[in-house]
Amino acid sequence: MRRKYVRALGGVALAAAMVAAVGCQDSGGDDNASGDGTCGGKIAIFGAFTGPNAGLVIPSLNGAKLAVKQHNAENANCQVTMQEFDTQGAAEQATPIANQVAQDQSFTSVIGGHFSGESKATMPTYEAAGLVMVSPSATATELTAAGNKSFHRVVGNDSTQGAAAAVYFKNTLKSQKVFVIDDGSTYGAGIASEVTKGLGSLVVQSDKVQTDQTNFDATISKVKAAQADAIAYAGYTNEAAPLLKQLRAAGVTAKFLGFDGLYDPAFPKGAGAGAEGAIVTCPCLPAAEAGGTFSADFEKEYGEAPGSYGAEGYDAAKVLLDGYKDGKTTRKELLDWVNAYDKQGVSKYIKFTDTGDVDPSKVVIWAYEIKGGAITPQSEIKLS
Amino acid sequence: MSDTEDLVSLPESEAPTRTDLLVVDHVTLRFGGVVALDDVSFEVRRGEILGLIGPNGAGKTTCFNAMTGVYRPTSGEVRFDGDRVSGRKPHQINRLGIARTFQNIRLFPEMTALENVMVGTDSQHFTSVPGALFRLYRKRPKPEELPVVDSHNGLVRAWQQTRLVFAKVFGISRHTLEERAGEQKALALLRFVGIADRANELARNLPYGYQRRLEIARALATEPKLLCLDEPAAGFNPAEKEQLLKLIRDIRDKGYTVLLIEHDMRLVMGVTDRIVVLEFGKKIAEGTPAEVRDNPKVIAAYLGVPADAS
Amino acid sequence: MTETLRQINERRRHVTGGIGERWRALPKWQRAIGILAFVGFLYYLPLLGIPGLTWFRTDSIPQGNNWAGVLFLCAIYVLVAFGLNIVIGLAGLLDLGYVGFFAVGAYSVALFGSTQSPVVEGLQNRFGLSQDWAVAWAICLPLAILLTMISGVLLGWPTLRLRGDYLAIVTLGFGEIIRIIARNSDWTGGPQGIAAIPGPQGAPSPDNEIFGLIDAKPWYWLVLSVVILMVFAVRRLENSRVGRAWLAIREDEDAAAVMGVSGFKFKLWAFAMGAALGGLSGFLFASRGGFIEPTQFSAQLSILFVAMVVAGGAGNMAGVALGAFLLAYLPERFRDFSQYRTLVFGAALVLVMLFAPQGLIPSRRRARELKDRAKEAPANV
Amino acid sequence: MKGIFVDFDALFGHLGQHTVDGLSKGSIYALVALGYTLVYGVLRLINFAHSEVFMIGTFTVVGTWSVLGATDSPAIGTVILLLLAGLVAAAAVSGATAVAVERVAYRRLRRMNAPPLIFLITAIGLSLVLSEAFGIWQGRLVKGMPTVIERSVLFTIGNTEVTNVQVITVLAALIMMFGLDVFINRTRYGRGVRAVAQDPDTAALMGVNKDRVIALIFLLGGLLAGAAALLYCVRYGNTRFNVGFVLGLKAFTAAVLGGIGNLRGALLGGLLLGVVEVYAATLTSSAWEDVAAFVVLVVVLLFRPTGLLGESLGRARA
Repeated sequence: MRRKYVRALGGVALAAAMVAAVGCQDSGGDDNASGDGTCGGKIAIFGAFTGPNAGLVIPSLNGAKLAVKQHNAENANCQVTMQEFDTQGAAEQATPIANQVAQDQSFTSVIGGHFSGESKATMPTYEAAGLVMVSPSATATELTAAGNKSFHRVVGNDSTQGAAAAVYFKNTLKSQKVFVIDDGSTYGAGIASEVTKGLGSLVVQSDKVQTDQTNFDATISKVKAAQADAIAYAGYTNEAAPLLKQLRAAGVTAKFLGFDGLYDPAFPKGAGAGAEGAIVTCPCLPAAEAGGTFSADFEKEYGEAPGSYGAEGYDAAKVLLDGYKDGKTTRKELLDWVNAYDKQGVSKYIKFTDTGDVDPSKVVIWAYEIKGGAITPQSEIKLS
Repeated sequence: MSDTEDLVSLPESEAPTRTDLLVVDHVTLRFGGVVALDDVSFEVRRGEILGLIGPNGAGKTTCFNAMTGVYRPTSGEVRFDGDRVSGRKPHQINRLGIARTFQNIRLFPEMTALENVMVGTDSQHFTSVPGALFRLYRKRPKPEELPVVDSHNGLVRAWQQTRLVFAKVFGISRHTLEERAGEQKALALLRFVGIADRANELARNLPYGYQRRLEIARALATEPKLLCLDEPAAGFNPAEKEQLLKLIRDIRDKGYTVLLIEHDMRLVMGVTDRIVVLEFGKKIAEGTPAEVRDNPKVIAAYLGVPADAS
Repeated sequence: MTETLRQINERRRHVTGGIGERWRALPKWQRAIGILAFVGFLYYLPLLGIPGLTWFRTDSIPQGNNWAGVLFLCAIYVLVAFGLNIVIGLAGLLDLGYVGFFAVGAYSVALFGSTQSPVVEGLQNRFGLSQDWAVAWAICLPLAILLTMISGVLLGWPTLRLRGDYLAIVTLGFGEIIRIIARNSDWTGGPQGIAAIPGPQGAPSPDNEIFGLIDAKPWYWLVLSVVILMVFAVRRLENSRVGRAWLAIREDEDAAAVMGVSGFKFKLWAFAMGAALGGLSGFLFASRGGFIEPTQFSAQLSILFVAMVVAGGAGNMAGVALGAFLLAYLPERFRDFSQYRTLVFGAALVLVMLFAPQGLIPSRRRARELKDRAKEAPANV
Repeated sequence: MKGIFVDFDALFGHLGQHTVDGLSKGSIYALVALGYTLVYGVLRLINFAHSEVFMIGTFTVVGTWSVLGATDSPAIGTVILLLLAGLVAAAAVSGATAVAVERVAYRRLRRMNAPPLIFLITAIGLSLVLSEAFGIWQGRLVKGMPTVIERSVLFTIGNTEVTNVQVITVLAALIMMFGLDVFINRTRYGRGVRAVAQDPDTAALMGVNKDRVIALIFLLGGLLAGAAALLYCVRYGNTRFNVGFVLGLKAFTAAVLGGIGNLRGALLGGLLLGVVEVYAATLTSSAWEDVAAFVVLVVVLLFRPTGLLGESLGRARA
């Protein structure tokens, strides 16, 4: 009997302790002071740093890291830290991260998202938090069409690239029958519809493959039946490499063109000999063309040439770092800073339009060719 | 529980009553080339205990299955209270008024004895998922249905008072009333078959004899006009058999009609009003126990076969 | 190795069993106070600041996720687990495509509530409505539940006649079909998904003060309240004619039918009720996120849902809730494993099933069932 | 892109070609389906981890070939060597994995006589462990490998081209299928398998070692999965840590379609599923091929609730 009361008392005491603890502060969040007069701050960078498409994102992350490192070395009194958040490229993973960043007042700017889906999912949250986003590689056209005040990108959008690819098909490849394939991702479906628009009646047929698909008999069967002389593939390496390989093994000789999603060293590696001669378009500069000492610095730091979006990642970080250097410390100041940014970057001249796109006249689209298993710059595609 | 109300007896139905409850009308059943039932005809009369007997392989179980809708007769038909039985689903046949037990006991092993019987009351519920969830359809309760206020603890008593007022003002949902009625009926049935002492134990943990009785209680809970018992005495010792005989008689006295399938001649002779004898899928005799016992065909059929073999 | 594990497991069983028995032995009012205190604690959880316990917060680690956001997801999964528990735990039907209902619920509010959805745009054009018109959130709620129930019935109608394993594969297919339709149709927004999904305060905007974009706490409290409401609702079903019929069907469908229980009808009800709960959770999930895309509803998620229910203890609401909470929470708290998350998850699943096959908090029935089965087993090996 | 549109010209214009492509696709489904069917026929449980047994087979082929220094389209002698080595290695490793899966995940549960749901969850857990382990070890990206058999058109009927790889895949699948059939129906071991499938308890009483028989069927399933892995590598030239998931799902669907537990059913189901998928993809788009596969499955099950050929491993011809 006594034990019971002891237990009951214990329960009451526990409840009381909890009620008392409600008074305690929510311990998450602003433990580091921010703002007041000091220089520097914290940047959040999010993207698919692990997972099958990480190969596409890691160079950008490395570029940004390089920029931060250089900045901190040069400005001892204005230190900037950058925290990485891995989304694995999935929108549902990016959303809670956005909450965390938005609520932690020590974060004053964001680099990302790297893919269009995660960007679209988190844009409203960052906008509500007044955080500026600078994306190195999210190219879907619609991202800047919705009037979001927070989103900026240092990369050309899909409509530019889609149009450029259409020009390339018409003028350089002189294709008559183009078979358009996309992977049903936000990115793939978006750019596929842009290139279809650009090609018009040259599109003979189209197909959608699926994420993680490994055998493409049906698609190949269709390509063969359509007797296409060129294939446009909108998607990522994970599906493109086996598809291209199987296309070649099935005796399809049509010219293969992919978009920036394939600007990834893993693509020629995965597709093997089948990739030889394939074209990859990208709104990104060849490393050699990048301004300044970026390429050399990158290679020194990481022991390899900057891959896809390395320069863009560097630029995105640089845009923000310049702001910190200029003494901007609040989210508001940094947002205004980015909106007004007007300077030469390593990948291109950077100046944002009202919608957050980089000035279209400064966007360059390059065609790269797979030669000997490496992605080599071929030529810039001039629109019109 | 109220002793005023007899929850076990079969409620009187208002429909005009026929004498023949179940009619097996020239039923023939063939499986491929094998004739399992050959032009069998008999009827079960209201209020009687009919025994269906025959040596092993005589077609008793086949006949039983044809009657309960498991098999469809090749020709002829089975009528129950004027309705055709074949072609209906098992639960529809149950709702016609036929309930059965299984030769190899098939209870719901992970449910308590009480719950097992309550499953049998399922067809007497009218509320379903919406009724259980929202309980919107409320009735003014009869005095005996009101919550009791009996506690001496002040707090508890206050709570009971609140419930009483609530029930008086808003009534009690039909769902709740049905649940309570089902539970009381199930308890009454458990008492009737004599296993109420272990009502809250899982069926699988009950002793064999209890399980047999539980099956009967569960079948009675469906308020069948006809209760079919498939070898209910299998595995019983003579004392238990005696108790079972009493139970079967009691069931009949409560207004149910009973069809008893049994190997054990002595048991059948002791309890049935009439007996139908099958052999090789044919009916060879029908009549009172005394008539059947003296029937030379039956004696021949059972010759050399000990009467209580099972 | 296995011997040690077995011993640990024995000890665990001893301890947890003891707690359960002592709990049940307490007088009713003490239990009531205990439950109230626990519920109060759940509401307090997102503010968790008790020294020592802050270790449990997911944002106590670098790169950690928002604590209230994680709790919100946990609560959503608990709701899902309740729904799936009706189907698997009570009615004994193996549904491997439960994510389909989750998706239907999410898409209901997205397609009818968002101004950016093709369906709403179509309605606007058809009836000459303004650009800002969309179905209100409060109307989307019953709509979502209705649509998921209908999809549950549509799936169940042809397939519930199939036996267990066949049902498993067909439901798995159903989940995939929903996802593929969402991805490849124009009217669902296709792979781009749908943004601007409304919440209780309308379309997502920085002006929403309570159910806003940033603070997840109010959302967590909302879902927690729904979860508590559903505890009562599901208990009502469990302790009624319906619950008994489900158990009877699970135990012996033929015998139940002979006792007048329409197996098909109640299985359909189980599907519809399970679907409704799945739809409700999908609805809340989409409202909170403000954006959905088809990749969020993969078959892997279905499998995670089943794992929650079975690992927690099928048939027991407390068990499945614990299972759901742990499977949503642990990967977030231990993000450091990052790469190894799924691997550890799989290994944990195997170990739980091998050493506590009836789940972490077994349904009392199931526990006995397994013990008895084990007793019978030697004759069977 | 524009929702569903149905393109009959695309299908009927090259019906023969699509059929051939579908059959060769389906023969790999069939081989993997046999593994599901064997286990189901005897134990009545879905061995969800079988897909990973296949996945491990494909990685074994990759490893073996790279050790042997395979290159694209080598000389004929080398081709035979590579195929044989790949087959032996993949079959051995897959078979061993399958037996290990049974040992680790199932045996204890079998002793406890646990309900099927628990087997399923254990299998799911194990399958996650295996595929993640390879994801971490081998990377998550698709892994290419040399094209060992250069494609060539063997013969042409109308506008239908039949290639050497297609013929090899289908023939190999048929040969293995009938080999298994003979093994189950004509040998002493097969008799044990059938006995356990029909009535485990009686079989045990008659002196059949149930554990041995069960290990044997897992081994057989694993060997076939290894063979399927080799064919897969020859035909598709790539693999990935999660290659098993989708393929396993399809193979299981194929097994159910034909009548799970029925060996010939697995073959029929696999081939049929392959053809249905290619047809559906041609009619609309590849995105809808899974939908078509499942719709066919549901329709078949509605009219034949135990699959096209009915279930049961032992009963059919016992």
